[in-house]
Amino acid sequence: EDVKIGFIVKQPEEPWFQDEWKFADQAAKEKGFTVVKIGAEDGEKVQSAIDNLGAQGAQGFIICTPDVKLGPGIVAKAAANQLKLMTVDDRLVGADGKPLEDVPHMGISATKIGEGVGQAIVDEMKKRGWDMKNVGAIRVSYDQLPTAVDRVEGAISVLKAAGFPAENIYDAPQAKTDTEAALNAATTVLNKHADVKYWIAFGLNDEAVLGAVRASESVGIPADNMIGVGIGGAESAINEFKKPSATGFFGTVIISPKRHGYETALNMYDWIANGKEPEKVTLTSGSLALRGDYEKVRKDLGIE
Amino acid sequence: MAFLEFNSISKGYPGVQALSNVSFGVEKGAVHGLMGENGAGKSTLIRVLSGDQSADEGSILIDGVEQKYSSVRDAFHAGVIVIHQELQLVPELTVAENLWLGRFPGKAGVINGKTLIETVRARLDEIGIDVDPSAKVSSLSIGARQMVEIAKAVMLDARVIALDEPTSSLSSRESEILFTLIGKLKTKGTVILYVSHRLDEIFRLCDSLTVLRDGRLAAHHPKVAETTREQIIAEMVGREISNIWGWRERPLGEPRLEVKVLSGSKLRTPISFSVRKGEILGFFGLIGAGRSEMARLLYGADHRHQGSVTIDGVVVSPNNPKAAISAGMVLCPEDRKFDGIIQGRSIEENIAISSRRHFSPFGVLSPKKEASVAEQFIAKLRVRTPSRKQDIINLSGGNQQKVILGRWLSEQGVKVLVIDEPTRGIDVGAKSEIYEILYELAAGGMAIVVISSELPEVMGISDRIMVMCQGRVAANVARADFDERSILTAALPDKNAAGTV
Amino acid sequence: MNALKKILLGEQGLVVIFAIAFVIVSLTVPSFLTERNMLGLLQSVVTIGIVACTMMFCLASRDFDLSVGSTVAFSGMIAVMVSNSIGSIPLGLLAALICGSIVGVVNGVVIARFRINALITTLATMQIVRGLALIASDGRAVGINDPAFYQLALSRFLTVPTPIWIMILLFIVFGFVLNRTVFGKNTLAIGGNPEASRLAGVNVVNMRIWIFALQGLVCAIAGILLASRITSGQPNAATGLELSVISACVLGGVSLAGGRAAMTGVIVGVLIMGIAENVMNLLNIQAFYQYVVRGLILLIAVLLDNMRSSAAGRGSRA
Amino acid sequence: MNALKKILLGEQGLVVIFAIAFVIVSLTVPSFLTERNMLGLLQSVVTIGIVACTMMFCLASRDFDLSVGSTVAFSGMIAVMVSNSIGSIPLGLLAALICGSIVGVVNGVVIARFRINALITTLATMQIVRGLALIASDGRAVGINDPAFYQLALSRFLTVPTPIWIMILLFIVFGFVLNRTVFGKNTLAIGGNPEASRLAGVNVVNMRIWIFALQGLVCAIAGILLASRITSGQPNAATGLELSVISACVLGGVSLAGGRAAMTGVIVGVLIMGIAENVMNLLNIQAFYQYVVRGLILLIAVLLDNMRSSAAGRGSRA
Ligand SMILES: Nc1ncnc2c1ncn2[C@@H]1O[C@H](COP(=O)(O)OP(=O)(O)OP(=O)(O)O)[C@@H](O)[C@H]1O
Ligand SMILES: Nc1ncnc2c1ncn2[C@@H]1O[C@H](COP(=O)(O)OP(=O)(O)OP(=O)(O)O)[C@@H](O)[C@H]1O
Ligand SMILES: O[C@@H]1[C@@H](O)[C@@H](O)CO[C@H]1O
Ligand SMILES: [Mg+2]
Ligand SMILES: [Mg+2]
Repeated sequence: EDVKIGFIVKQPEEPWFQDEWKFADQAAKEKGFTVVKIGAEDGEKVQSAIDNLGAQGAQGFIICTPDVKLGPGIVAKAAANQLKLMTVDDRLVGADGKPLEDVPHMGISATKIGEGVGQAIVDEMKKRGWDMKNVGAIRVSYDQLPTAVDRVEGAISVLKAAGFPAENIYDAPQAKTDTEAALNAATTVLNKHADVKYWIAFGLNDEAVLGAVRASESVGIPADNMIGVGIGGAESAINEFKKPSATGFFGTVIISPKRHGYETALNMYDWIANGKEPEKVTLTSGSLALRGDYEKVRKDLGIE
Repeated sequence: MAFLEFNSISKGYPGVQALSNVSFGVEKGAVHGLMGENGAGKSTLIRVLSGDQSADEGSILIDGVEQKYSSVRDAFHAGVIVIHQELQLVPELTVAENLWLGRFPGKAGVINGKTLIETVRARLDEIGIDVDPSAKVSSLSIGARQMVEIAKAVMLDARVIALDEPTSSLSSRESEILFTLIGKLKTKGTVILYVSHRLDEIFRLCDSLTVLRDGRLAAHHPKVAETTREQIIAEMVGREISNIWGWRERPLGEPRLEVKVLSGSKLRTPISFSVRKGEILGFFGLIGAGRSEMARLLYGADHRHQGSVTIDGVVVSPNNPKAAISAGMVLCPEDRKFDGIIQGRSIEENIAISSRRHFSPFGVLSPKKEASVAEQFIAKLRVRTPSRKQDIINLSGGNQQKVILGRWLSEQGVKVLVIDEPTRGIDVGAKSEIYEILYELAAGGMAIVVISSELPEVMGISDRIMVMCQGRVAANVARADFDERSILTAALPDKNAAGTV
Repeated sequence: MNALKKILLGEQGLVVIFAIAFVIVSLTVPSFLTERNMLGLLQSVVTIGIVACTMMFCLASRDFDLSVGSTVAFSGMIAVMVSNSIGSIPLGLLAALICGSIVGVVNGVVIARFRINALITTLATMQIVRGLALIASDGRAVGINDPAFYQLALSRFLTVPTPIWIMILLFIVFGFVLNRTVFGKNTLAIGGNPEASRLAGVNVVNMRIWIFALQGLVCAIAGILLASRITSGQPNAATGLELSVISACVLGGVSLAGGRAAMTGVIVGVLIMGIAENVMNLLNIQAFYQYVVRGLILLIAVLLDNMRSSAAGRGSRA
Repeated sequence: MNALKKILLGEQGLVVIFAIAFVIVSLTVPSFLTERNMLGLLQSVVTIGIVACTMMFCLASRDFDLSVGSTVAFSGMIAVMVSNSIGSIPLGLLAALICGSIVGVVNGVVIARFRINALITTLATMQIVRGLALIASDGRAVGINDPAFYQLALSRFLTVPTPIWIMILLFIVFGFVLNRTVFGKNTLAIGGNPEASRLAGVNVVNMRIWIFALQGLVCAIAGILLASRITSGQPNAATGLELSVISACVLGGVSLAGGRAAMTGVIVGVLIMGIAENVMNLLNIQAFYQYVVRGLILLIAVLLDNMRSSAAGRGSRA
C-alpha cells in the first residue's frame, strides 16, 4: 500500500517551513512515500486541510499549528478522518492550557529558545564589559502571536536574572512581522532614548532583530555598540554574516529544520508502515551561531 | 450633393433596431431639424455622427468625403462636435477646464491655468454667456451647466454641430442666447443638426427637417416653411392631435394642500400657498427662480428652516420624503438622471419602487401584480422598450422620463401630486396623454402642483399660476387672467429689483 | 448551437460555466468527487459563504465592509468566553450574536448617519474590534470548557454537518430576501441611485444601518460556528476574510458600484474560491505556485464572465 | 473668529487641523519634536508616502490598486537579485523599474482594455506577483552583495537621508502633475465623469493604462529604497501596504468615487498615519491597545474632516 502523509504548516512563506518541507521530501524520497504539503494560516484552514488529506487517502499527518489551543479540534478532526497525528515545532494544548500528552511531538520550547537568546546577549555584554545600567534593550514584539511572546519573555527572564534593569527594556511593537515594521518601531525607541549609547535587541525571529539593527545603523549607532541576537538562522541571518564588515547583528540561535522535517516524516512513515509509534516527546535545542562560526554550526545541525 | 450626408445608416441594440436604413442630407449653412417620438432613434443617429457609437451599416459623408472615424477624437478632428442630450460635464473641474477637456492647450502637457481661464472668459463674453470660468461646475445651476455645454460647441470652429435637445433645461431667456448663437454659426457656414420636441423652435430655427419614426426615415422636408405643425405631428405619431392641451373646466373643492411660511437654505424668503381638491396649480419662473427648491422643501427632500405642510388638515411630519409619501404627497423630480432613474434596475422595478408597498404583504413581493402595474404604465405612457425587464439606462431620454412619471402615477391614495418639469424631453404625442392623465387625477379630487419652464405648457394646463422670481412669489394669476406678457414680466428679475411688485 | 449560446450568455451563464468547470475537475482530479471531499470542501467555505450572504447586500447598496474578519473573530471569542464564564452555552451564543450586531450597528450608524466613508469606517472598526478581541483574550486562544459546544460543528443531519446546513439555510433566506422582498429590492435601488431611492420614499439611512446590523449578526453566526469547529475562540481567526468574501461576491457578479447582485452568483463565487483551494491541495501544488494559480483562477473567472456578458451586450452604456 | 472659521472650513482645512494636532502632540509627547525623531518618522513613511503619490491618481480616476504591496516586494527582490548576478547596481535598479512598470501595465491593460473590475484584477495580480517574488527567491531573503547598494538609503544630503528627499521630490512632481498638467486634469476628469471625458475625446483607456504603469514604476522605486534600507530583498515585505496607502489617501480627502484629490491632503494623510504609529510607540501604548487607538484616530480624522466640509456646505447633494 502506498503511504501518503500530510505536512501542514502555519506560515508556508517562512523559510523555516520551506526547509522543514524540503527535508520531509528528502525522507520521502529515501523511503518511497508521498508528502502532501499544505499551508494553513488559521484554524479554519487547518480544518479543511485535514479534511482534504482524509479525502485524498492519506494515512497520517504532521502539523505545526497556527495556534496551540486548536489542539482538541485537530485531534477530533484527525480521528474523524482516521489519520495518525504528530505535531512539530509547537505542541498542542487542551482547553486547560496543558499539553496534550497523547500526541507525539517533536519541537523546541519557545521559552527555552528565548532563554538561549538572552544568555547569548548576557555573555556578550559581559565580554564587552558593558555596564547593564547604561544599556537599553529593544524588545521587538509581536504580541498577538503567542510563540513570539514566549520567546521574548524567555530572553527577558534571563536578562533580568543576570541583573539587567527591567526599566531599561523598551517595547517596540511590530505592526506586522516583517523587517520594515520592526525597523520603524525600533527607530522610534532609539530616538526616544537618544542618550543611551549601548543597545541590545531581541525578538520573534531574525527579521525582527534585523529591523532593530537597521534602525541602530540609521541613527548612527556603531556596530560595536549594538548586540542583536535573532532566532532562526536562515538566509536573512546568513546574509548578515556574509556582509564584509560586522554589523550589530551579533548572532542567531539556529534551530534545525532538518530534524524537524526529516525525522518527523520518517517517524510518521514508520508508524504507518510498520506500526512503530514515535516517542511521545522529542525536544531539540537551538545552537547559537555567530559571524565566525555559523558555517560550522549549520553543518553540525545537518543543514547543507 | 449635400454637405453632410447620411447613407443608409442602421444600428441595432439587443432587442431594439434603433435605426434602419436612414438616409438624408443637409446643405452647408443650414439648420436641420430632427424630430420623432421618444425612442425614434434621434440620439442614436447623433451618437453615430459623433463617433461615440459605430453604425452597423451605412456611411457618413462630409463635404463629399466618407468619414471613417472610430472614436470621438477622430470625429472632433473631422470637425464634428456634439452636445449630447444628457449633460456631459465633469462636476469636479472648473468651467474653463470643462470647456477645454480633451484638447487642453499648453506646452509639453503643462497647462497654463491663467491663459486657460482668460481665453475662456474672453470667448464667453463674446458669445454672451454669463458664467465664471473659474467656478467649479458642481457649483452651477442646471441651466448654467447647459449653457456651459453649449459654449463647448460654439467655442470651437466646427464644420458640423449637433445639438440634442439643448433647450430642454433652458429658460426662454437662455434659449434666446442660444438661438442668436445658432444664427451666427449659420452665417459661417456651419451645418447644425438640431433635435427638439418643441415645434415652435423647429419652425423658428430650422431650414430643413427630418422626421424619424421607429428608427426609420418617416419624412424629409427640404424646406420647413412648406410644412405644417399638423403634418409633422402626424408624421411623427401616426395620428392627428388637434388640441394638445385639452384643458377643461373642473369643479374645485376644499383646500387640500396648505403650505405655510416654508423656507430653507436655498429659499430664504418664506412661501405660503394652498391648493384645492381638483385644482392644478402651475408654477412658472425662470431657471433658478426657486421652484424646484420649493418643491423639494415641500416634499421633505431638503432640510426645512421653518414652515408647515398640511394635507387635508393633517400636518405632514416628520420632514422627509417617506413621511410625505405616507401622508399622500408625491414628487416627481426634475432631474431624471440624478434624482429619478435607478440605474442598473429594470423598468418594472423603477416603476414599482414606491407603489409596491401597497401590494407586498409583510414586505414580500408579488411579482405578478408588479408586472401588471409595469405593463399598464408602459402601455399608457407609450414607453418604447422591448420588455419591462429592460435596464432603464438603455432607454432613450424621453422614455426614461416616462418611466419616472409612471412611478408616481402608479402610486395609490395620492392626495397631492407635485411634478417638476413633467414633460421635459417628452414627445408631443405622449405629452397630450400625460396632460389627460393629470386632468383625470384632478377630476378625482387630487391637488396637483405642476412646475414648468415652458410658458405655453403652464398656461395650457393650469387652473391657476404662481410666478416665482429669485426665490419669491412674484404673482398669483387665475386662469381667467392668463396673459403671456404679464406672466413673463412678473418672472423677470430686473423688475423685482425695482420693487414694482 | 444557438441554444447553447443562449444558455451561456443568459442570466445564469456564470452558473453554466461553473458547472462545466466542475465536471472537468471531477473527471480529471482524483478523489475530488467523493462524498468526503465534497463535505470537506463545503465545510471549508462555511465562513466565507455565510458572511458573503450579507456582504452581498452591503456591496449591492454601494457600501463596503472590511470589518467582517475581525467581527467573526471577536464574536467567536465572546461566545467561548461567555459560555465558559457563565457556564451556559445558549447565553454565550446570545452574547456573541448581540456583540456582532452591535459592531454592525456602530458601522452602520457612523457610515449612514454621520456620512463617513465606508472604507475608512470599517477599516477603523476592523482594527478596533480586532484590538478588543486581542485585549479580551490577552492575545491567546481561549479553549472551550464544555464539550457540548463542539457539537454545533460536529453534529450531522442526513450525514451532512450542521454548519453546512446553516450555510445552505442562509443562502436560501438571503436569496429570498434579495429577490422577493421589499428589503432586497430597496437594497438594490439604493445601490443603483441612493438619492432617487430616497426621493422614492426609501429610508436610505435606516436601510443601510439595517444592512450593517445584519452583516454583524451574520458574522457572529459564522464566528460561533468557527469557534465550535476549531474548539476555541481565537483572536487571530479570520484575518483577511474581508478580501476573500468581497472577491467571492464580485466573482459572483455583484457590482461594487452597487445595484447588481444575485444569490446564485455569490454561491458560485464562494464555491469557485473553495474549489480552487481544494483542488490545488489535492494536486499537491507547491505553496508558492498556489499564489499564482489562485490569482490566475480569479482573473480567468472574471474574464470569462466578462466575455460572456459583453457578448450579451449588457451594460454597454454603463 | 470669522477668519478662523474661514481658515478651518477652507480648502486647506485638513492641513490646518493637522497643524493644530501636530502642535498639541509636540507639546505633550516627550521627545516627539526632536530632529532625530522627525527624521525617523519621515523615514518610516517613505514607502507609504511614495506609493500614495500614484495611488492618488489611481483613486482619482475611479480605479483601485491592491497589488502595490506585492509589487514593492517583487521589484525590491529583482533589484537585489539582478544587481547580485550581473554585478552592476544601475542595471539592477533598471531591471526593477522595468519589472515594476510591467506589472503596472499588465494591470492597466486588463482593467482598461478588457474592462475587468479593478478590485478583482489587482487582487489577482497581488497574489500572482507575490507568488513570483516567492518563487524567484525560493521564499528566502536575498542579501545584497555590494554594500554600495546600502548607500541609497544611508546617504544623506543636508543631514536628511536620501529616501526622504526622494519622497519629497515625488510629492512635488506628482503634485505638479495633478494640478498643472493635462495628464492630471484628465485623470480628475475621468474620475469625475468617465462618460463625459470619453465623449470629450480623452483617451480614457490609454490614460488608465498610463496611471497603472506609473503606479508600478513608483512601487519599484519604493521597493528599491526598501531593499536598500533593510539591506536585502525580502519576498514577504510590504504585505498589507495597499490598505495603509489607500487609507492615507482617503484620509487626505481623495474620493473613492473619483474626481477629487489633492497632494497636500495625501501628504497630510500619510503623515497622520506615521505620527499615529510614532506617538503610540513614544507613549509606550500596549500592542493590543494600539489597534484600538489606530482605529479611533482614523475615525476621528475623517469625522473631523467631515464636520468641517459639511459645515462648509460642500457636496451636499453629491
Ligand atoms: N445602449 C442601448 N441598449 C439598448 N437599447 C438602446 C441603447 N441605446 C438606445 N437604445 C434604444 O434605441 C432606441 C432609440 O433610442 P434614442 O436614444 O436614439 O431615442 P431618441 O429618439 O433620442 O428618443 P428621445 O426623444 O426620448 O431622446 C430606443 O428604443 C432605445 O431604448
Ligand atoms: N446639482 C446641484 N447641486 C447643488 N445645487 C444645485 C444643483 N442643482 C441646482 N442647484 C441649485 O438650485 C438652484 C436652482 O437651480 P436650477 O437651475 O436647477 O433651477 P430650476 O430648478 O430649473 O429652477 P427653479 O428653481 O425655478 O425650479 C440654484 O441656486 C442651484 O445652485
Ligand atoms: O513560528 C515559528 C517559526 O518561525 C520557526 O521559528 C519554528 O517555530 C515556529 O513556532
Ligand atoms: Mg434622445
Ligand atoms: Mg426646476
